[in-house]
Amino acid sequence: MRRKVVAVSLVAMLGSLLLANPAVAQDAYEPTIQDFLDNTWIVIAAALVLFMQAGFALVEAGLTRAKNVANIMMKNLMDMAIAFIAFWAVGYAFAYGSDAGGFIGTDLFFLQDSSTYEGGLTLSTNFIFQVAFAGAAATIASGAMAERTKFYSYAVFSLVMSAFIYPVVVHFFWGGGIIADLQIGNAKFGDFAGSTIVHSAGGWAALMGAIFLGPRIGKYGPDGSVRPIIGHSMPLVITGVFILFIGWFGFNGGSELAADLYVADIAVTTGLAASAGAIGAVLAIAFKSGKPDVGMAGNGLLAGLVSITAGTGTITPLGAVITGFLGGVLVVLSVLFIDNKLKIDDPVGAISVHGVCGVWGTLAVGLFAHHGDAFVDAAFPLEDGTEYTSSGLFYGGGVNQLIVQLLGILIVAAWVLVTTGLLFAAIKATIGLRVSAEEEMEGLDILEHGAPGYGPDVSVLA
Amino acid sequence: MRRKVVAVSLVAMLGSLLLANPAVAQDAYEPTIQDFLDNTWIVIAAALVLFMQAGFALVEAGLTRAKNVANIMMKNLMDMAIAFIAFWAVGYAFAYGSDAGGFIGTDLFFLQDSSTYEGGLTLSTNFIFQVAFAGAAATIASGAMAERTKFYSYAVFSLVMSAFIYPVVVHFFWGGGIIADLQIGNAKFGDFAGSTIVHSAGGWAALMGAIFLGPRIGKYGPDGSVRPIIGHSMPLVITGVFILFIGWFGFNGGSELAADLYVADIAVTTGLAASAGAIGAVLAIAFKSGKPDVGMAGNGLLAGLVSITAGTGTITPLGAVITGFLGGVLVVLSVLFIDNKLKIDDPVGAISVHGVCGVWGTLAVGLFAHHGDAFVDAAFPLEDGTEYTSSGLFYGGGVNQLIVQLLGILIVAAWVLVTTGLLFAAIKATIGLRVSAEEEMEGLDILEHGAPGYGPDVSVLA
Amino acid sequence: MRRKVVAVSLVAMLGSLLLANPAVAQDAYEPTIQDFLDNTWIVIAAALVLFMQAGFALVEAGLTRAKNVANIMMKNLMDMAIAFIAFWAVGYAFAYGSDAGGFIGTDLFFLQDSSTYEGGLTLSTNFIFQVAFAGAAATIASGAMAERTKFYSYAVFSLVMSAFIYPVVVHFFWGGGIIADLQIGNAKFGDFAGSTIVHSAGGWAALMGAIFLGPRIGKYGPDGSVRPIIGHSMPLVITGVFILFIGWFGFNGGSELAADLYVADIAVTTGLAASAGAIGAVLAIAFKSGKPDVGMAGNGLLAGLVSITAGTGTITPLGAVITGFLGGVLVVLSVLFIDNKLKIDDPVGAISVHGVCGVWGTLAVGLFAHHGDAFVDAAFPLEDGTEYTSSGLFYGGGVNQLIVQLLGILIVAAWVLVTTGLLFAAIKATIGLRVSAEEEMEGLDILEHGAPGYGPDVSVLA
Amino acid sequence: MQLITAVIKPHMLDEVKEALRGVGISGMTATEVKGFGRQGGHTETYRGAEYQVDFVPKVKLEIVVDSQDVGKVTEAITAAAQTGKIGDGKIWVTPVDTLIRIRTGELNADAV
Amino acid sequence: MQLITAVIKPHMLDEVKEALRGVGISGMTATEVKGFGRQGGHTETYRGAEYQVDFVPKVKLEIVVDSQDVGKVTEAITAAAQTGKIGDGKIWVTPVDTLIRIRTGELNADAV
Amino acid sequence: MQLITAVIKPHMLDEVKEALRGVGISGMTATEVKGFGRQGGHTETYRGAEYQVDFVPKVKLEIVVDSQDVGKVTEAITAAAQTGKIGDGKIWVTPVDTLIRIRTGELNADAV
Ligand SMILES: Nc1ncnc2c1ncn2[C@@H]1O[C@H](COP(=O)(O)OP(=O)(O)O)[C@@H](O)[C@H]1O
Ligand SMILES: Nc1ncnc2c1ncn2[C@@H]1O[C@H](COP(=O)(O)OP(=O)(O)O)[C@@H](O)[C@H]1O
Ligand SMILES: Nc1ncnc2c1ncn2[C@@H]1O[C@H](COP(=O)(O)OP(=O)(O)O)[C@@H](O)[C@H]1O
Repeated sequence: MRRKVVAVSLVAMLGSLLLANPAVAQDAYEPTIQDFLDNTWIVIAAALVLFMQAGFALVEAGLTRAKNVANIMMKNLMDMAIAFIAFWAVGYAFAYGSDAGGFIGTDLFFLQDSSTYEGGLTLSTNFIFQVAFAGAAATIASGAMAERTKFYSYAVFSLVMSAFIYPVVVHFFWGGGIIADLQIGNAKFGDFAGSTIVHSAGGWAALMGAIFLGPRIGKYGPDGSVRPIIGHSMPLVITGVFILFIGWFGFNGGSELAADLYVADIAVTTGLAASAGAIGAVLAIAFKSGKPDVGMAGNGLLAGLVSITAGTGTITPLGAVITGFLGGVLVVLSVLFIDNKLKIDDPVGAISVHGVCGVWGTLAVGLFAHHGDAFVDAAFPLEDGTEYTSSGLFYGGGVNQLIVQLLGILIVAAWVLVTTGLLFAAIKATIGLRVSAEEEMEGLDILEHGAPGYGPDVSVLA
Repeated sequence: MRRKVVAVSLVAMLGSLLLANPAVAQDAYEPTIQDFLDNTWIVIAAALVLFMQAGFALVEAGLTRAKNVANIMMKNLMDMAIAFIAFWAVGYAFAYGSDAGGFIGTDLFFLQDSSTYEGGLTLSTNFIFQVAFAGAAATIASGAMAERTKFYSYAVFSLVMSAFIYPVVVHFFWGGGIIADLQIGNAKFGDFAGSTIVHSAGGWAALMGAIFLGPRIGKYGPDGSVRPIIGHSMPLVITGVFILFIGWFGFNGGSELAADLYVADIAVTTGLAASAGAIGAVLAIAFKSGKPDVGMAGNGLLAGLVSITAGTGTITPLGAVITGFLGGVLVVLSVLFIDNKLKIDDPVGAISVHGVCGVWGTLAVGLFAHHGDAFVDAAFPLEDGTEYTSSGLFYGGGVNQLIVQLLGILIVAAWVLVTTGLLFAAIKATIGLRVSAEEEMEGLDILEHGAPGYGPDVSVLA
Repeated sequence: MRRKVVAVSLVAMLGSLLLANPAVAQDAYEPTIQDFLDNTWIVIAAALVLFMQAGFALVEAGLTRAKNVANIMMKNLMDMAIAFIAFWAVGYAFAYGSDAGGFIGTDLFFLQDSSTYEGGLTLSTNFIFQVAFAGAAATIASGAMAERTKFYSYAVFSLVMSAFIYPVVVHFFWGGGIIADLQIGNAKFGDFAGSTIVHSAGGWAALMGAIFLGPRIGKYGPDGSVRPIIGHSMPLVITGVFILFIGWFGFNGGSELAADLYVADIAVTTGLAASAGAIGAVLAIAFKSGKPDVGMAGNGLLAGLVSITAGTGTITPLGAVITGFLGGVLVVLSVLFIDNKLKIDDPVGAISVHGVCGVWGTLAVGLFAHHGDAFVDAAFPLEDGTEYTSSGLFYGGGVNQLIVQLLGILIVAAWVLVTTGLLFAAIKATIGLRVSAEEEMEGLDILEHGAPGYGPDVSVLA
Repeated sequence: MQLITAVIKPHMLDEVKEALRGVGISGMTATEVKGFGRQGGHTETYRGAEYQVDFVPKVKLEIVVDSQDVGKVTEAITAAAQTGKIGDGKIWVTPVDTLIRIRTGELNADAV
Repeated sequence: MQLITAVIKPHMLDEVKEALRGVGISGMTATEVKGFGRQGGHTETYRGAEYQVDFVPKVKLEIVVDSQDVGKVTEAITAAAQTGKIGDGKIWVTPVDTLIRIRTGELNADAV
Repeated sequence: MQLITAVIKPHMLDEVKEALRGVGISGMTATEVKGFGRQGGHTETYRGAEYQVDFVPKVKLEIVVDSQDVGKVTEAITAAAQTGKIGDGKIWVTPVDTLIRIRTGELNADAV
């Protein structure tokens, strides 16, 4: 039922924090049906993205051991809850508030907004969509830090990540900060839905977390031999992958921030890249080890999704298939390299899926950018005077786009690696980051949370 | 593909039951795009709410034992199926049919409608959205009655609940019955999406069911000692919680019954309250028992959702955070009180989550109601002649809103406690309500349904 | 953010494959808000349908043994990935390209389209919705072929199925081919969302697969006795059923291909038929074996959905309840008959749910067709000169509709049985279709994919 | 030393454990087993097909005791595990040559 | 009395059970175990890494019988459990001092 | 022949297995068991309620060996399974009358 206008105008009159209301100030401008459609679509997209949290939880739970299953689910549940409160209080403000030095936002704390609505997405709509991204960025590290991190220490990390570290990354680009200002020739940085801003940011945090924690007991033999620690449930993993897959249609499609005809184009590149990624990973792992590993197939599909996230609006279907396929191959090589060579213990492959493929996907824009999206300008005059070409290297756009993509990637990497590094160091020095060896062996469920994740009537071993 | 108008007008001509069609009579009025948008959004919202049924099933299954897992899933599947048929045949009519004495509806049986469409939601749209609520109301009791109820007896309960008891509650308020008529000063009862109408109603039924059944064997020692019965799968619980969380955006957001800009505001208060609820519950249980219990975190998130359901349209984000947080704390205290003091065995905490927090959320409107929604009038003249204030106590609205909220709560409580009490007594006296002790010990899956919920290749114990 | 028009017009200029872009040519016509709404709704519906893939995976996984769980999940994941690539490259073209002899489409390969957009759904929107159907059609056979099929052989099947066999079926009808041309009197073939085109097609493929494979070891005793092989997880089964249920609102509701008021009518018939199907199956199996089997309840709900898929747009709510209920009863009889009499081993009942009920649902249109939908013309002059009646037999439409339905069913059956028969024969003769007896006994997870689907810390048996 | 092996009904485990504590038993090893016996199994039906389950869940307890304690221990078990219904289970006693406590290497009586 | 312990391949359980019924055995206790032996294990690969699985699933049967029945019982098991492939398993026979039926307190032969 | 039964801490299984290989043991049977003993259990809390868990996970190894090998085998196990912490477990040795290899029917020493 639509409400009396009086309610609206009333709301418009209120200012103080306690009276705050995202619907503030809708009196000036009479919203159009397109406004209603756009906002409704983005709320639906936000719900899809929030659903991804369940996907992350299941993938991580399935790829780790039964004795830690409750802890993993809990971490994914609570970092979403923490992200919601933190992003509402300060995160959204840091990300989208009035710019200060291209670095951080300075207003909109607690969604306080004095401006009047003039069409497009409301503050509430923007918040609900962006907070879902904040939750995702925070939860990526959870998988890499699985099976050995203290619960409260992880909570502190996810609070700082979603309240400050990630919002600043967002501000750098979507908030109109230093990355948004990057320009080389006519090429400006392009990351449509967050291969760099969300996924590589989460990936770098995951890398730092895994390094600070060190590997799980028994993961690497004294002789340096690598010992696989088998995930306890592939059905959980693949169910999670399916959930992430459909959630991604909200993640990428919603990033159009409008209900227009491009949403379907985005859905097509998203689906194709995901599928090509799964196929690429299966072929790569089967080639490497002779067996089509199920968990790797899941990683591959996610790799395809992460890889197309930056270019979903500017890359053609064929470009998406190539980008996704290579992302799938890359994730396999990366997982093996990080595990066997770097000996960094990432139980779920989060660093490879989100970090490495986030970087790849961002670079892919420099190669395959074909038509314009919200950020990439596909048409501009070239030195030789010719016009209207695409900015991607493979379409004659030259290397400018590629270089600017690289710069954006490096800025985000530097920021996240430094800040999370300091954060983990601080946590380690104070409340401690890792559980005791005995607890790790017995499992985190009982010692961190009081009871096993699977009841005594289900025979699972420590 | 859009259909020939002839089809429509044809349909408009048909009357008899066999020829019934919810699309009836769309010839008079030419639907607008806003009509299409509103109806489409509500159908999507209905799908989200229907998905919650899976969430309920998983939460209940995870918090109970493996030997009863098939029975729990089956109960949640079948009460949805039963609700659909029952609500279509009579339930919707009792709820939304022409009012008789403020108590019950008297037409629209089998969705027979002679009126002509004049914009807004069609009968089909209203039905699909409302039937999803009926399923939820019926299934709430399932968790509190878990692990000891005869399947067919439960089916009878859920039939009567969704065909009669719940629809009458709906009629009381949304159907324009006695609760809709409540007024104290200018304050009228407000329950935007059903903290009282859906959740507390389900909670009262759950309470009655648990009392009539008595505790599970071994739950309370002869000496009155309380023995926890560990749920068999936290991954199922938390997956269910995530599903309920995203479903709730349809539950609350859809209750706007239109695709307008308020939907996003509702999504914001919904998400914030859920998150604050999870955090509140974790802090409360950690304070109580020293451990952040995973199942309680899930209960807390649901408690936050139930708590904000009444006020999601009228409470500010900050109000939502407070309401949700207190809901999370409350659910922990309530679960412990009901278990340790009342010694009522509610395996999943349904009475606390839906009953207690349903009441709290409804009262919260009396405290935090800030701007108007479909029911709460935020602006009215006060004795002192001042105007346009909010009706919530904390916004200077006085106690009227709080009192009227309390009255509505009591009416629903009285109706549901009495009717379900009679119903359970009747079932107990006839086909019996509880399985034999031997069956309870062996598990309901084999004796009620013929085979174990987990196959012989999965080692689970009775 | 909406993009600069230059980008669009640029895109419009590009032709070659590498430059292909589904958004091509949106310059001529100025899209209306209805276009935006329609396309957005269909993208959302497509996401719902894609989610069904997770439902199929879980139902199949739960109804089979733990030792094959990873293989089942993997098959469902990969056939979706394969379908995406194959349907993009050639499948969509074969289905919807310019007709050649009523048999197959001949353009739109790789979504290359030279036509200009003139409103309605874009090529991208059509593709994303239709590819989700292709994935479903391919994955249906997976369940019937479970626990004994070589992974790569299954991949080859699903490639050919989604690239050629299924697209041709689509072309026959939705693509404007031979089935679309069928007419008897005024009755034309009606299959709104694919009882025949998607489900029976998948069902016939499932039948052929099960026949070519033969039963699982130990399924039938030497004496011909039937030995049940218990599924390993009912929670997975019912979770999958819930997911399929909500996905079906996209499957049927999206098939309206527009966001109009009929979508809600469709949702109502869909929900009612599903519910009636579950109830019908429970009553039937309880009558047969004395126990309300949980897996059968799930099959029944799906049977109700498959049964209403053809007539969801043309059948009344009451007709839907009858159609769904009979579908639920039918699926039980069919499962028992196929298992006990035909001795064809279909571990999940796919042949019965999709094949048998797909046929029933298509015939039901001939009986219950009441008002017109996109295909069924509900109003036409009868011999006796009377006008405007429904085409369903029970509404005085005579037998024409029934006969034309039967013809369509037979054409699809013949095509799929022959082509999949040849395909399976070819696979068997080359790379082989079935795993070794030893592998089958040990489980496919370890031998096909390298590691168990449940980790060593979860006690499950081979 | 003697090894007492008892196969009992799963839900009697707690009672038996307490009974053993009562007679001064400080250690035992329990295993989930499946038993076949006079109690017989039961019929289940899955998707309409009936099948027989012959093995029913039991718990097996192994207790190494000083030979002189055998009597009181078996009596304690019998008393605690008895429901009187078919399927209560069995106890068998077998000779043990040596018992070693791994932690200390202590032997026999000292190792108990 | 004697205790016959047989470790067999899991999928032979039904055959062995029937064979034992055939020689008049009315009770036995089965346990899921993992065996290490000549049969060796197998290699698995997870996320590209190979690892060795040494223990293979087996079923252990324990049957207390009258000493005079030992021969026919071990023969019955051997005959039924034999596939001829490495890993068929072992049978070992150990002395039992006493067998008690919990339900009745009956001893030895009467308790079987 | 003798049967050596060892109850050890689950995470010591690999070490013990290797130690046994070291002294030429080519076969053994392992069972997941739960142990009750001096080590005691631990308290857990579920939904705010505390409860005691008395049985802790252990692994039971059964090894039938030639009588003359008993000493070295028990020593090997003791050495490998010892952490020095309470709960390391027990080993007990019981007499075996006959050992049969099912595959071949070989007896005793030849059957090992
Ligand atoms: N001869 C036997 N050897 C080993 N275990 C046995 C034997 N007979 C029975 N059992 C075990 O004892 C359990 C109970 O025996 P059963 O014959 O069913 O009832 P009761 O103990 O009353 O005689 C069986 O389930 C089985 O585990
Ligand atoms: N010395 C032993 N003590 C106890 N169990 C043994 C011993 N040797 C073998 N087993 C058990 O017998 C099973 C089969 O033995 P194995 O050597 O693999 O083949 P075979 O039985 O053909 O000799 C092993 O998996 C193990 O469970
Ligand atoms: N008398 C006994 N009979 C059989 N098993 C025993 C006995 N005492 C202990 N055990 C087993 O040995 C394990 C370790 O014993 P415990 O007393 O806890 O420590 P320790 O081995 O250091 O004495 C127990 O968990 C139990 O499985």
